[in-house]
Order: sequence, then structure tokens, then C-alpha cells
Amino acid sequence: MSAAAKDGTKENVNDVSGHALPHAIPSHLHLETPEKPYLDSNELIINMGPQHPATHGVLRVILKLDGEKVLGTECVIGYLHRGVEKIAENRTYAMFNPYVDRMDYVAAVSNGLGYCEAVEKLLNVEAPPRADYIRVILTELNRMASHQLWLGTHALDIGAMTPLFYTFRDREEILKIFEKYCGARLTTHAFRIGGCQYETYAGFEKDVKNFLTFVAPKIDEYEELLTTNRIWLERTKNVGVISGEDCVALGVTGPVLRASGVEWDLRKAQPYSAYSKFDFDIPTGENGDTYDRYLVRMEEMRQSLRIVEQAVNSIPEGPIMAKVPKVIKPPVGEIYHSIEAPKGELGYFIVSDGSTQPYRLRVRPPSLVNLQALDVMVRGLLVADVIAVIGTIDIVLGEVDR
Amino acid sequence: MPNFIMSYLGSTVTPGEAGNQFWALIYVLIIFAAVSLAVVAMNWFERKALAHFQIRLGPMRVGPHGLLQPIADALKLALKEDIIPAEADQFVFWIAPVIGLLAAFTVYTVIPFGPSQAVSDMNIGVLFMLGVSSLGVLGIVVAGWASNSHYPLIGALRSSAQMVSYEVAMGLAVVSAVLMTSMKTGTGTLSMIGIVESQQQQGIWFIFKFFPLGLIAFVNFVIAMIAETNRAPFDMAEAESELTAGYHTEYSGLRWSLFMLAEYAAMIAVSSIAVTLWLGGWLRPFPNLLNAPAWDFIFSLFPGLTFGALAAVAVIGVMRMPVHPYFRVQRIGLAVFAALLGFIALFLLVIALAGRSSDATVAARFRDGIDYVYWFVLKVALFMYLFIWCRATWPRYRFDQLMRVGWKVLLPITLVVLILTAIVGVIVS
Amino acid sequence: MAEDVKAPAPPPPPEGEKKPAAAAPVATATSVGATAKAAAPAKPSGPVPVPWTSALVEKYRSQYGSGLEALTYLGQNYLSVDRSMIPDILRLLRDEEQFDYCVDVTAVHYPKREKQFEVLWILYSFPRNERMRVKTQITDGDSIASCVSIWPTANWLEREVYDMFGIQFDGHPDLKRLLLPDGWKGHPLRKDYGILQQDKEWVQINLGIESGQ
Amino acid sequence: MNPSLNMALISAFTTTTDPGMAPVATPFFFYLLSGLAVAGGFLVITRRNPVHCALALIVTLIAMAHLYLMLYAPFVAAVQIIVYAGGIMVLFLFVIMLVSIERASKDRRFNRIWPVGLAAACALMALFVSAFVKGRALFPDRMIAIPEGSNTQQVASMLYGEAGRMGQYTFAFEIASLLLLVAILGAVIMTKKKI
Amino acid sequence: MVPITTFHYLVVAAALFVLGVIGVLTRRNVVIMLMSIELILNAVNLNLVAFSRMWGRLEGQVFAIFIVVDAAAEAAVGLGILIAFFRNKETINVDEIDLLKW
Repeated sequence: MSAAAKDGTKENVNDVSGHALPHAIPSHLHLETPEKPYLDSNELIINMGPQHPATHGVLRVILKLDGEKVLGTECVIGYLHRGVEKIAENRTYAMFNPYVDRMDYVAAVSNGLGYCEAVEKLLNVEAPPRADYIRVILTELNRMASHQLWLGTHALDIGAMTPLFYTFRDREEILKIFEKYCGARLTTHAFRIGGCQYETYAGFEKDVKNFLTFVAPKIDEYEELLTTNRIWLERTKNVGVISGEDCVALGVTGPVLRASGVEWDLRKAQPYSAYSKFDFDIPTGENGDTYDRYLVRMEEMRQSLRIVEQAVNSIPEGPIMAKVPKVIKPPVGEIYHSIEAPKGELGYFIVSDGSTQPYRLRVRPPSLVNLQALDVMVRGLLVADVIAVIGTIDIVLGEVDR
Repeated sequence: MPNFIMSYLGSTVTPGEAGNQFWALIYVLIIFAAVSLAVVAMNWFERKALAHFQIRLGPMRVGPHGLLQPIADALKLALKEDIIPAEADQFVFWIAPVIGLLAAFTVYTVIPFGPSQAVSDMNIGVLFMLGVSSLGVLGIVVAGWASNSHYPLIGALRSSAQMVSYEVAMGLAVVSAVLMTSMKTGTGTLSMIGIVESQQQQGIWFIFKFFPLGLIAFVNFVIAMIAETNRAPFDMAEAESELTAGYHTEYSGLRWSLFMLAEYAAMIAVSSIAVTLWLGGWLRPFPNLLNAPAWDFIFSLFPGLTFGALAAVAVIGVMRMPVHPYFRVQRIGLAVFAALLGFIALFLLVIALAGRSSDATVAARFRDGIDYVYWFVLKVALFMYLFIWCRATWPRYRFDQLMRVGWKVLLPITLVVLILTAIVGVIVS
Repeated sequence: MAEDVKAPAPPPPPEGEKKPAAAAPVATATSVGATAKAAAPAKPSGPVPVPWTSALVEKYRSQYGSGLEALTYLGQNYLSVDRSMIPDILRLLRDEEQFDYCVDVTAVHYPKREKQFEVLWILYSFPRNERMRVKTQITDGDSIASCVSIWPTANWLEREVYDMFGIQFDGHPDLKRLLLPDGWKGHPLRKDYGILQQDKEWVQINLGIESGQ
Repeated sequence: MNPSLNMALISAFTTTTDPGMAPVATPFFFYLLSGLAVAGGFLVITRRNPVHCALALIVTLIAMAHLYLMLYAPFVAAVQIIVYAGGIMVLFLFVIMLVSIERASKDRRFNRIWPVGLAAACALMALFVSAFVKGRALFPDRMIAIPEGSNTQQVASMLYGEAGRMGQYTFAFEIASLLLLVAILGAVIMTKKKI
Repeated sequence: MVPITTFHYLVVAAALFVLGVIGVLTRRNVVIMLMSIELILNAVNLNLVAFSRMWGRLEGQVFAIFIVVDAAAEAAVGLGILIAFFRNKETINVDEIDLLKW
């Protein structure tokens, strides 16, 4: 037992696992510490991460605990910081395209879509309809893949091992389609500025349709394992509750926002690509707890299937690439474009000075902003719930840290 | 000397009762080896079964179908660097896994694999078992403390609280089984062998006694025993996603493997207790209904047939293996394994046949002994499967929910069952 | 990377305010795209920002007068306001105009300008389904009012801006670096930030070897 | 082999001739166990670290449980292990982990008046020694065999009575259960942060 | 070897009793003092059980069981007091527990 564990004497507070932390007790937390600590021996500061099986990468959460009750948290991020925005300033627009795949690497296609559309907007070109359809199909498949990975890891965090393997089995089929389409499975670099580089391969539509019929019962299978499982209900109901107002104030977007009852989806609110042509619903929750977020994401998978089905049945013929100059030199100006990534609103703010490289490129990462809500969600819960809540926010550290 | 061995094989009492220290020692060694082997087998089986639950193959490389994987693991663990953290309390850190292991293995001294197939028949067998298995928590608590680190400490506190709470429900469930032993004779018994014998005399496994009281007590005991052994969904102490590995976070190598050994040994021990108390211990199914000598003979063929079936599975595995030089060694290995199983099957069948020819001979006793151990082990194996099944199916409870289940659900239910059992018993007798 | 060694020569920044974009001189275009057909990228002048007229803008213009410029570029509206008006106008935007969702806070560095930094707020209104940007220019060393009390989401976003640009936010509850380690020197997204120098220094201090960059 | 050799083997390991589950090698195990118990007790009062003390106490308790077994009191032995080693000592360890021990272990081990205490204890020991030396004859060298097989039943009948009659100690037993209940309530109330 | 008699057990019990008394009187840590009390109770138990064997009567064992019950209650209450005390004073040393009221 290290000193901080047993007595909360002030000089020991900063001693977390042997290292002197500059900000062990974050000043912005305003933790209500009573005048005279009552059994402060129970008050521990625990360092969860950056190497911890359940923080989904290298997130480090400093927990202030009273026994097992969480008094406050502080996230320490940046372990995966690669300076994507700085890199963008030294790369041409086309060269930067693959880099965006590395941010949210489980939803690389979505990242690419947002970036390409932002640059297209800046260039004032539009992708041809066929390219839009291909984009929608791949993006929605990727949304499914992302949600499946989320479900697997989230369930694993809560202790159910088996769903992980089921979701990975089914995600594999999506990745196979990606691989056949563009040669890569994870960081796909599927789209180009102005459309798509590759025409769909022969049998693409058949593959996608096969996948649709394959995966629909599998989603029911996941739900069978979890939705009515008593332990799952106990672990997720009323855990990490956040209200819709809090979500809006904290800028939380995506399934977390929708689970809190705010029916807002960029695909409907400000349709981009070909989304205005498809019919789909926005699933929303009521309580804003972990269970609702789970249900919302499960329903989103089904809605994604609906979109893909409509898209693949009505995919038009035509070119897949708009007329884009070989050297991309957008005119001077700035643009903000955002899409509904699996995790929330993914925005790109690009400032062009008329040269071949972005003058400034800002990524608005949904994971980073959503992660801010962690503290609000976990106050007063137990350590085990912190894990569940981190899982339910669905962060990807590559995107948080960029 | 063979005569001496044979004379003992024909004995009808346990070595402890016979006051035979030599045979008691042999029994202890046999049980130690067998439990270790069972842990190894359980390890392999768990990995394979869990893998098949999770649409994977599990270990396939080391030996045919990964049969040698546990041995490879054990070797790896034994050869691994043994790290003791600098800040840890050296001595306590060293002694903690030993405490757990000793507690887990000592329970086996009273577990009856048959009417004479036990080290000793203590007349306080059940109490002894409860007490000794409760000592296992000391190893965990002390390990968590000695690691001098937060996660192990929380894991240790969690698991001590958990084990102490579930022990209460477990003990009460056991008491209701003990109450049932007094039904016909008027005086109950705490001896493990006595409990099974009273099931035999009453002609009913206690799980069906006073239906559904016995069943409820049994289910409660099973839940409590899963919690007591820190297995999913009650594996708070070692909740991987929360506390990395709980109390053994800082342990590695051999010492860690001792913890694992203790955990699995404890699993087998509590399963044996459940089998003894509720599932008729070594009794074969329907000993009263199907009690003709012909039925005895048919049931005595079961061990041989089981091993024969296993051998057949192995043979099928050999045949299904691709014909390729890469698989040659594996084919041969699996074939040898199949042959081994076949020989065991043959041996058991021969014993069964030999035991038939004349009753009350040494061969017959030996056959009976094999039968007893077989049925006992089979029932325990079903429990092992239950453990794996639970692990594959359920998410993990949160700590407060776990305590709530223990104190507010299991404890009242077992109390009510205990009182009802007593009332019904008084009314019936 | 190699050509950036001597000076962190930024591309020629757009001069001054958002003027009609004759900014991309033909010379640059030909020099970069020498191999390409010079005719193909002959789109030197993109769309031009046009004044944004709406009730909102009129209201604020009458209220604040000249320190406020409203433009639309590619259909995206933005307000360019004076630094002193920032806290008021952001609060008014949230309270009266229902811009309840602060999408992003970020900045752009224009080292050649007198007011080097442009700080932006990207706002969205759920009820109106409308986006707008608010921007202001500040000089190096100027601080700006924090809007954490308006939108809590600005907390980490402002920390990131501080981290990357060194812009101080007054009234921020816990202004410290977000992504980079606390002891980091410099602010990387400034145009004059020497990547290679930083790299060499870090490698020498921390690893004791010469950087291979 | 014949039964006689079997018996010989048995007698090689036992010193008593009475059949059944009599303790074997009594002196050896007695000295071993009592040595363990006394050594454990010594460690309890000398070790600096409370966890070490607790472990030493557990050794003492288990050794004494075995001594009870040798005294034909298996039920008491089982109770000793279940309640003491499995329950009370876990509670002790729990509390040691809750309260600060690191600071305590740096401090002095003994209190201010330790010489007085030691002197008092020595006086007590002297009393014991003189009593034992003088009263050696009061303790007859006899051991009356209690039927061990039915020990639990006999203890139970003393506690609960049999065949509808109250046992000798039934009332005391109920009082003890009341005492436990009060202790539980007291402990819970005292340790609760806010009642 | 000398056959083991009641006297032997009494000697062991006396030794443990004295050790327990020394612990209670000299140790500074209240937890260890409580442990020493357990030691004393156990010494008494050993005496009782040994006498029960000597006279061939079970009263000694019954009393031993009562003492175990008592020890459990004592440990629970004692440790409860200890925790409540530690909360207020952050010490478990008897030297510092020397006032009737804080």
C-alpha cells in the first residue's frame, strides 16, 4: 500500500503510483471535500491507465475515490498525439487524405468521407451520384463495423466475453468487402477528393446484399445475449446517466446525444452526400443511461442496414470521379464541413491560402468532445461503472489525441 | 507386496478409519497428483470449451488439438522470471499463494470419492470443509496487501468481503442438506461419507428431497460456490477490465501459477462438496429403481465405455486431420493418445467383466471402487462445465450488486429454505 | 521535411481581411504545378465572400456598430467581431439566438499579420438547424475571454487552443496543456514553430543521441 | 500379504493401541503443535508489522485447533477454524488494511509503560510457575476417552437438548446469540459514517 | 517419550496466556492488543478443552464454544471502536488515546 492509499495527508496526495503528478487533484473539479475529512483513509487516488485493459488504448483517468465511489475524475490524454493538424499543413490535400484514416481507425471510411467532402466543398466540386452512393454504402458498413467493435469491447468491459467474438466474426465480413473494394481492411483510404478512385469490383453488390442477409439475424443474436440479460441490465441501467441538456451544453454528439432523447443526426439535419435520398429513422433513447446508448447503437446498426439496402438497390450508373484538377489548389477561403461519424459529429475546418497545402486544418473530433462528459457521467458511481461508461462513450484514442 | 496392495484395494473403510497411515499417505499423494492433473485437464478443457463457445478453436498448436498446451504453459510459468516488487512485503508476498494452495488442497482430505475412497472420514467433515475453504481468503487478502499496490489492494478487499458474505449463504445451504440426513435415522451426520450413505438409505438424492426445497438449497449453494471461488460472473476480485487482475496483479511466473492452481483446485473442491451433499456423491443414477445385478453390471460398464467413446473421438480426430507432412507428428501424437485412452477403456472393461464373475472378491471391490470414483468425477466434471458455461455467458456483476445478491437474496432464501426443511422434516417424521 | 529546415516559411498568407481572392498568384501555381498543364488548375479566383444579411446581423450591427462584419462564404456564415465584444456576443448568441451548441473552438495563426491570431468559434443551433462561425483577431500575447461559462464544452477545446497556439483564455478554470506533456516547449501549430529543432532537442535531452531527422 | 504385517505397519505409525481414529504419534505432534502455537504467540507480540502479527496469530490458532483435535474435541476445532481463522482474522486483516499501518510500523513497537507491563506479566508467569510446581499433584495423569464419533451430537444435545427437553445450556446459548446480535449492531453503528 | 498429560496442555496454555498478557500490556498498536486478547482467550479455551478431556465431560467444550462466540463479538465491537476512533484521531496508538473526551 503506498502512502496515498491510506492517509490523505496533503503531502501524499500527489503521490500516485510512485510518480509525482503535477495535477493529481484537478483544480477544476471542485470536489466537495468537507472541512475535516471523515475517514479520509478511504479516499484513494487511483490511476487508471494509460496501460489498463479497459481504457481502450492509452487513456489515463485519474480517479478520486471514496472507497469505491468516484468523487471525481480527470482525464489525461495525449499519449497518442501525432500532430495530425500540423502534418496537414505540410502535406498537399491529396497527400493528407490517408492520414485521416489514422484518427478514428475503426471508422476510417467515415473520416475519409468527411475530409473529402470538406475539400470538395472548398473546391466547389461535387462528387458524381454513383460515387456518392458508393460512399454511403461503405460509410454505413463502416458505421456498422465501428458499432460492432464498440459492442464487443463494451461487453468485454462489463465482463461478457462472448459477444466480442461474435461481433468480430461479423465485422470480418465488412472488412472483407473493404478489402475487396480497395485492398485495405482497416485504414482504407477508400475515397478520393472528387469521388472514388476505384469502381466497385464485380460482385460488389452481391457481396453487400449477402452481407445484409447474413448480418441481420446476427444483430438479433447479440441482443439475445445481452438485451434481456439480468446482469447486463443491472450493470447498464441508470449507469452514467446524462440528460439531453447536459449533452448539448457539453457538445456531446452521436449516439450518446441521441440516447439522451435529443433526436439529432447530421445525416437528417444537414444531409450530406446522398443521405437525403434514403429513408431511415433516428433511434433515440429516453433515460440517457448506458443501456439506452446500447439500444440506440443496436438500432443504428439496423438503420445502417436499411440505408445500405436502399443504396445498393438503387445505385446509379455513371462516373465515379468529378472533374478535379490534378493539382488541388482550392481558392483562398475557409470551410467547415461535418458529417455524422459513428461517434458523433466529425468536422473538418480547412483554411486555404490558395496553395497546394492546407494553411490550417482543424479536426473536430467527436471522441474528444464526448470524452469530456465522462466526469459528469461517473460522479457518484463506482469504479466498475467508470469502465462501463468509458466503454459506452465509445472513444477511440487515435481520434482523441490525433 | 501386490498382495498387500490387493488387500487394501478390497478394504471397505477409508485409510483414516483403518488407522493405516501408510495408505493414507498414498491416498494423499494420489489425490494431490490427481487434483493437479485435473487442474491441468480443466485448464485445457476450459480453454477449448470457452473457445468453442466463442466460435474460435482455442489452442491448436502445442500437441494435437492443443493437448499439451497446459504443459507448455506450466513450463513457461515455471521458467518465467519471478518478480517480487521492490516495495512489496517479501515474506508475505512469498507465503500468500502457498496459503491459498494449502487451503484449496486440504479440503480434499475429507472428500469421499467412494465409501472407502477417501483419505479420512471425519465426523465433522462438512465443518472441516467449510472452515478450511474459508482459509483460502486469507491468501487472497494477504496477497493483495503484500503487493503494495492499489489494484491488488482493492481486489483483495473486494474478494475478502465477497467470500465472507457468500460463506454465510453457503453454510446455511449446507446446513439444510445436513438437516436432511437426519430424516430416517433421527440423528444427522456431518461426515461427508455419512451424508452420501444417508442419501443411499433414504433412496433419494438430496437435490430432490422435499422438492423443491432441496433444489433451491442446491441452486443457492451453486451460486454461492461460484462466488466463493471468484469465478465469473462473480469474479470481482480479478475483474480484468476494472482491476487489471485484482489481487494477483503483481504476481508472475510460478507464484501466479500457484494462485491459478489454487483457484482451480478450489473449484473442483467446492464442486465435489456440492456433489456430495446434493447429487448423491459416488452413487450411480437410480440405485434404487434399477437395482438388479444386471443393472449393476450395465452401469459398471460405463467407465470403460466413456473412455472408449473418448478414444473414438480421438480416432475420429486422427482421421480428420489433413494428410500433410506438417501434421504428421500431430497425427502420431493424437493416435498415441487415442491408443492410451483405448487401453484404459479396455482395462476398465476387463475389470468390469472380472468383477462380474464373482462377487465380494478383490476384483469386484476394485470394480466398485472404479465405479464410485467414475460417477463422482463425472458429476464434478459437469460442474466444471457449468463454471465454464457461466463464464462464457454472463457479464460481470458490480461489487455492490454482488453484495446485494449475497445478503439480500441468497441469505434470506437459504434461511427460509432451512426453516422450511426443518418444519417439513418434523412433520414428515 | 527537409526544405522546412531553415525557416518555417509559411505559405503566403492571405493578406489582411478576407479580400476577393486574387491571393493565389499565378506564379505559385505554375511553380508548383510545373509538370501539370498550367491551364488545368486555372481557377485562381474562387467564390467570393458575400455580405451576410439576416435579422440577426442587422440586430447586432445596430447594437454594436462597426466592429462587426458579417459575411457568407460558400454558404457558410460567419461573424467577424472585435475582440472586446467576444464575451458579450457569444453569450447573446447562446441566450437569445439559441446557438446552444458550441461545435468547436480553434484558432489560425497568420504570422505576417499585425494581429497574428484568428480565434474561431463554430456554433450550431439545434432549434434553428443553423451553423455560424464567430471569429476575432488578436495579437500575440493578448488574452481572450473564456467561454467555458457559456458552453462547458469549450473547456478542453480552449485548453487545446492554448496548447497548440499559446493563446490565453481569461477565466478558464484550468488552463493547461491538453495533448502535449506539461513540460513541453513552444506551441506546435504556430507557423514559426521549429519542428526539427524541437525534435533534435528532445531526442538529445531524453535519449542522449543525435536525432536522425 | 497377510494381515499381521498390515497390523505391524499400522503399529509402526501409532503409539496407542486403541483402534479407531485415535491421535497418532501424540508426543511428537503435541510438541510440534504447541511449539508452533507458542512461537506464533511470541511473534504476535514482537513483530512490528500488524499483518505479520495477524499471520502469526493465524498460525497459533490453527495449531491450537489441532491441539483440540488431539483432545478429542473435533467440533471445537472446527469452530475454531471457521470462526477464528476464517472469520475473525479476516476481519482483523480487513481493519489493518483500512487503518494506517505504514506510519505505525515506523514508530516504536511498545508503549510508554512497557516495563511495567512486562513486570506484571512476569509476575503472572511466576504465579503460574509456582502454581504448577506446587499443584502438580492436582492434575491427575489421566485422559478419559470421550467417544469422538458422536462428539458433535453430544455437544449439540448439551446446547439444544434432545427429545423435546431443553438442554443444559440452551438458555446460555440464546443469550450468546443475543450477545452476537448486539455486537453486530454495535459494530455496524460505530463504523457507519452517517447514521 | 513422556506421555502427554493434561499438565502439558496447561503449561502450553499458561505460556500463551502470559504471552497474551505481555502483548496487551506492552504493545502500542491497538489492533495488536486486540490480537493479544484473542491469544489470552485461546489459552483459556485450551485449558477448558484439556480439562474436558481430563474429566471426560463435555462442559469444557461447550464453554470453549461460548468463549469463541464471545471472542467474535469482542473482535467485532473492538474493531468497530477502533475504526471509529481512527476516523476521528487518525491514530491507533494507545499512547495517544489518553483522553476521555475530544
